[in-house]
Amino acid sequence: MSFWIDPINFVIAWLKGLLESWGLQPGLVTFVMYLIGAFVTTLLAMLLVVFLIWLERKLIGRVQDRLGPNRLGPWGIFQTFADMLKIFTKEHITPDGADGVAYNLAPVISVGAVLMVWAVIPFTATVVGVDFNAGVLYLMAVGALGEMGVILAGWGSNNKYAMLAAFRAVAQLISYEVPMVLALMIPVMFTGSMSLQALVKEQDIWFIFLAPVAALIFFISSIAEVGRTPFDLVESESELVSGFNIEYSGLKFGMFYVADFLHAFTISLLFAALYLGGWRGPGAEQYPMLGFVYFALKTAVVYFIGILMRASLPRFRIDQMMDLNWKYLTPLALVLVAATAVAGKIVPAEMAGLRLVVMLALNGIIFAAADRLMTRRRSARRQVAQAPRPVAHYVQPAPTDPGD
Amino acid sequence: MITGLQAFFLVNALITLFAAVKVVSSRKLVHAALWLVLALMGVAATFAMLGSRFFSVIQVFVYIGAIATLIIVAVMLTRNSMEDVGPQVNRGWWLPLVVVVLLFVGLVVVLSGWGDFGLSTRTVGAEGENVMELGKALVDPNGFVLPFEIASALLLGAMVAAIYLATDRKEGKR
Amino acid sequence: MNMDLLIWLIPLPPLLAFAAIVLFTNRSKALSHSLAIGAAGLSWLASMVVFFTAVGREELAKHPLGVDLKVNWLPLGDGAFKIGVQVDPLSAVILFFVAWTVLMIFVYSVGYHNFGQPAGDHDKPGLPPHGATVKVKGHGHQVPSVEPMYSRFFAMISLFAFGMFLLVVTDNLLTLYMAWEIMGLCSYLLIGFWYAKPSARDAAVKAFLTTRVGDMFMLLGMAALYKMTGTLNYQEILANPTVLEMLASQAAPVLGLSWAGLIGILIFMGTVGKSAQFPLHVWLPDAMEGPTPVSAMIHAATMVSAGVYLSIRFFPLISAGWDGGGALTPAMMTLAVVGAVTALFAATIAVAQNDIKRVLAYSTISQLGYMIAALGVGAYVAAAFHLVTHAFFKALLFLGSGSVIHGMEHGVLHTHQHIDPQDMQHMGGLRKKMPVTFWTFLAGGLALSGFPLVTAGFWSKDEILSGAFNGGHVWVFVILALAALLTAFYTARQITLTFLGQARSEAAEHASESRAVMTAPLVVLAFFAITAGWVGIPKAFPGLGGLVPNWFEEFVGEMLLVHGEAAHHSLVPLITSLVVALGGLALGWWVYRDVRAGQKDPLQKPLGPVYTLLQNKYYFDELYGATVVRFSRWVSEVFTDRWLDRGVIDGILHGIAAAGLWLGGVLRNGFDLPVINRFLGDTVVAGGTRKLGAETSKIQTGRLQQYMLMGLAVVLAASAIIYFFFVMA
Amino acid sequence: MLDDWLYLGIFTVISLFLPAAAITIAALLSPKKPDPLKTSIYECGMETVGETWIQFKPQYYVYALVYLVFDVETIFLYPWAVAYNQVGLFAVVEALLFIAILLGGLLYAWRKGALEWA
Amino acid sequence: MIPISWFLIFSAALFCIGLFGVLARKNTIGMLMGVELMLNAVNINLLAFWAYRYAGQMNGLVFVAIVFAAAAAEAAVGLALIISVYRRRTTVMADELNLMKG
Repeated sequence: MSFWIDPINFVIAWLKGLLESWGLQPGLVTFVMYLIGAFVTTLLAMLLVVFLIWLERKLIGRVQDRLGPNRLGPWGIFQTFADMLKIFTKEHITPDGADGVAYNLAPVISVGAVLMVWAVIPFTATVVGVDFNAGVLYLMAVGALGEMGVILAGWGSNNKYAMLAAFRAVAQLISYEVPMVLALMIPVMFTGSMSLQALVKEQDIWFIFLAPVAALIFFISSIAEVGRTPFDLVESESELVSGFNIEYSGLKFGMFYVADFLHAFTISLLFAALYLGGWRGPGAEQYPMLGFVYFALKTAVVYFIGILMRASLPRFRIDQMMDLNWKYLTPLALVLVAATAVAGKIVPAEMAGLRLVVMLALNGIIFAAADRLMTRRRSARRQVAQAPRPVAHYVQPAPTDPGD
Repeated sequence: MITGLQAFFLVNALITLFAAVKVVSSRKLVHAALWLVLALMGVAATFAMLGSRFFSVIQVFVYIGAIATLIIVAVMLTRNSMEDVGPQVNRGWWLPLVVVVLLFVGLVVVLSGWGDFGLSTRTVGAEGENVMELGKALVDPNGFVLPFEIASALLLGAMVAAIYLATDRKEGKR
Repeated sequence: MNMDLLIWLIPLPPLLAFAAIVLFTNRSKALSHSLAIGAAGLSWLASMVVFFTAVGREELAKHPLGVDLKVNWLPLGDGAFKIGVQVDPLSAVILFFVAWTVLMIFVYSVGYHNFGQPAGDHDKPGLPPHGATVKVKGHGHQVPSVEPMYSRFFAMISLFAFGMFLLVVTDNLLTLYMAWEIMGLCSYLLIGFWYAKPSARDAAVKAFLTTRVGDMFMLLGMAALYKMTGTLNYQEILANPTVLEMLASQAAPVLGLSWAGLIGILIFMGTVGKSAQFPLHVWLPDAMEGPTPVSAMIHAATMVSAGVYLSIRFFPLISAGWDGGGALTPAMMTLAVVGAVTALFAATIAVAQNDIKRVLAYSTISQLGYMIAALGVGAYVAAAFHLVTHAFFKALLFLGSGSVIHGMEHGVLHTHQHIDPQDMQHMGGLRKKMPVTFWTFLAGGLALSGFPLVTAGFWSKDEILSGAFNGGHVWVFVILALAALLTAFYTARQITLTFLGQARSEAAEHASESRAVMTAPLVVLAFFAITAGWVGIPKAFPGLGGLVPNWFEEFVGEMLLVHGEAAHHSLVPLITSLVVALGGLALGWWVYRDVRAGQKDPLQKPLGPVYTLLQNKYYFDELYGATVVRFSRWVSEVFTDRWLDRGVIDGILHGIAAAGLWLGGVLRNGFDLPVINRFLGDTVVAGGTRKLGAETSKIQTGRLQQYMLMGLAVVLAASAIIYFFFVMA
Repeated sequence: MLDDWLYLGIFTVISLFLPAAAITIAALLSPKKPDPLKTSIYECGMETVGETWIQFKPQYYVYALVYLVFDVETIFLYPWAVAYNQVGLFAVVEALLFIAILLGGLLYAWRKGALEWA
Repeated sequence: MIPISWFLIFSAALFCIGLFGVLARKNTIGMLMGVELMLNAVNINLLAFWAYRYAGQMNGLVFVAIVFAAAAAEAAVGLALIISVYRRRTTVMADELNLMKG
């Protein structure tokens, strides 16, 4: 194995050989390797946030016709480090009557729940933390842990507004998990496995083409899961001071911040892996590192779209948000699963081209119908009662009389 | 000699049981709910040790994600009982305790009389359960299609009943 | 696709449509009828595929389609009762006309229920629409309004279609019975569709109960059949000479009949109810209370055909023991008598009716009697043939009459004249106003009266007549010929009164042609009313015979195990049918050629009391009212309620009560007060019990957990005991 | 099999450890000057009135409930989805029935007005 | 490897603790939590027997899935009942809900 073909595995193999040469037991070697792997992955993810914060500030600044951070280092790239230093040294204020364990555990769980997703993501054809055969459900389960973090934060702070906000946030999180689960079911159906690596490998045709509406649902609901614009009711920066994390300060608050950015990036990763073919691309099989690049590019595109949305869309009202979820996305996802299941059986997987066409058409039809229903429902609400119209069969349209 | 796995089992079991005890004895109901979450995590780990990845993950997803959340929400909704003054167990708590201990002893006695009690070889392989086979069995007309459909009917019934109960009748009419 | 599966799927779409309409699309009229028609269309398509496959098969009767795919239905002690489907020549031809007529009805209904019109001003669900006012340039116009329960109607006829298709394709009597009852239910619902009209309600109940009488007998027949043969599958009974012979040779304990005869007659009773044969015919004319042409059509062309279909299906059983030429079996005799009597009797009533639909209703009864009589004399193929042709032209006539009524209603709305739009007395001269309806109605009418050579009715009727004559059953032949004469007469009367001459009311002058969605089915059906006969021209027919192969006879005749002797074709029935058809038509036209408005029926004077008798349908309703209905009332009100319940049972109970009271008094004063209360009560027993109760009721704390605890403790103790004493031991 | 779990376990521990460590370090680094005003509950500058635990509306319960039902549905539908390529049309129809029944529940909640936020 | 007995005893202990919660806890929601613990113990048992003896068969897994569904339904309806009772009587304490007292 050459370094240039698959550097990550090369390093892994080298390390392994090194450890074994020290005379460690094979079990211990595995353990240490896992420890290193996990540590490196999580640390990289955490450090990535520093870059992401800078990137996002810069980009949003550009969108808003500002410069963004521009003082420290080239293009202000060290701004975040300065911020980090500041936040590291700020005082941790624990509010009166806070529930110590819950209060302190909440930020840890929030970050941990996002980091844990990284354990199952296939970065290249050969590098995947663990090719877990219930991977898709693992993602959802980890999401459930994130909810616990929010609840703990809200409850631990001993503040009624934090509590209220936490419950609003939890309502949002759990609501949007429903269409997400359903949207994820469609790739699983096509693949016949819940392992993320298998999902990526199955994507000879990207699932975004086979199931565009499912991809859209997944995208929308994952943005809602992150709680970014237009779903940032949890924070509502321009209206409220903050949400469930109002009583936090210093790095404990910083951790929620980190979790937010990391989560936003993680869902981009997931979207790229689940619907955009992950690391797949020309030559990615032979040169796994190339796959890493493809994956990073795809993720960047998705993340960029997320930032654009954040910069351009107004915020939903909470009832609109709930309506969107329960009265639009969830029924749509259910119907989509049903329709895709039937269509997939009628057009077998062997006829890939036909299947693609059929699926595209089906998605188009369903989306158009859903859109139409949605529009009609909305306009029906607004519609003023009209007088009954005459019937064409018996009544000729009256000729317009200019003298009238 | 205790292997690593066995040690992990013991630690996990102790944590789980401790959490369970806290669930039934915590003063604050919210604490009880949070301990319940921990106990459920322990059970999920136990599932994993038993070789069922699917149900291990599902345990976290459904029990912690949904049922625990539901319980916490319900606690919040009935909250005047939350600042729980006084004992949280009934006065005659020793009687259930005796019964329960008796039950436990009885169970252990009965179980230890079972021939396979010390069984330590598994039939499940390293790859864990086969979710695909489970899926096939669930929709196989000669398999479990009836439980499958009845489960959906059960969920529907639960949903309808719970919504009916939980929403205020005066406001709920439409 | 797999043909077996396809046959299974034929009845399914209407059922799904029914469910979908009832559950989901009830609000949307357009969606409801699209679903219903789409489903009927699918069934139609499948039926056509099956039909033409069946036509192309060799030896279809011996190896029907669809028999390979069966499912277990009822688990029995050993094995299971299997149900399945089969399409043999008979089912195939029935399927053909059912699919066509059902589709046509569905399409027609859209127009009939005024789809696309505004909702009525005062329309309520449960009443026919009364029309709506539309303003055009400030002037109010009355236009027909849409049926308020539009979707419901389509749901019901979809369910009905499901029943009919199921009945046709099934392979056993049990499923047939189920389909039969589904149709019974639908017919009840559809007759009583306008349930706010008392007459419709009564008619629905009447139809339901009357057919139930027949169904009861049929169920008995089924039970007997199952007991004797251990199966209800057609193939295993009707195509199995051993079974038939066994049934024919063993004597049943009733009236000296053989089992075959008894079961045949019992099952035939089902037909009598469903196909409205004498004496259970009374429900059918009243059934015209349903939404005019469509439900009438269901009750006249489709469902009643099911009754005849049953008899035709069971002809091998009914005729078991008959050698094809000699004396008729008792069951066949029953059929022949009932059929012939019904044919003549209903035809006479039809002559004196003025309601356009009632005429057709009685005509239907009469024609069904024809088929039954044909079966009775062994003219199996002729009966099936007439069933098919009749279905087409009677459907046509009913839809045509619906169209006429629709046109008249339009006139009534336009002129605000208060007349019955169904009464032929008020019509006349509609030929110009409603040309399509007229020409198609004419085609149907001529087919009904057996207009020679060109119409379908002629060929089938001629075959029945010749069957009766050549079989040597002259009395049947004479009665049927008379009925045919009357048929031609009242048909001519109807056409003349409705379409020819001058308009006899203002409304008739303003009648207008119906919409294309209504007339198009008429045209399609008219095509079949003319051409359906040409597939069954007898070989021996002078001149034409042999030009076209007698396909129908070859195809359906294959069904028979015992073939009748080759008919030596005689000219007598041919000439008779020519004479009666043409003569009746001419006579009818001549008598009614110029009836003026307000004039009485020209026949009223010469016939006198006979006419009144006919007009009142031989007072059958009154007769039943005075006997059967009154008897049942008496039984329930007087006998059961007053005598049995209140007299005997209450009397006994009251007696016991009084005796108990007396005994109680004696005991109380003599024993209880002194002995028990004084000595035991206050001291030992009651006091002790009270104390015990007070103690134990403490357990009853109302606390869930304590109950659970107690339950658990008991279970635990019991398990421990069981374990130690039984398992360990 | 256990290797997977080992990695996941290590990963979980580390991903919880890392933020915890960061917070601990920060806590050591940061100044500690508690002050009653600082540690009071934030309530837009007002004193906290009444208990912290305010009444919640049952809407939250309904959302959690519907979510629970759909969660449980995944237990049944995900194995079906995994087996989807291996089963016939009939199995798909069964699953459709399952979905339809659930959809019925959703529609009930909808009609009942339980999904309205207000 | 771990013998099956460990799992069985673990699950029996969990079951008994849950049962104690159901029997002794004053708060009805607390009782429900006890029920959840008991159901979890049941699931451990089911999976243990499945893993050690019947891994080839799907019965055990299907049973677990059904227990999940039943637990969900039980929690949903039970909590809704408690909420409904709370609205009427403003209490969720089992010992105060004694309308059925004899």
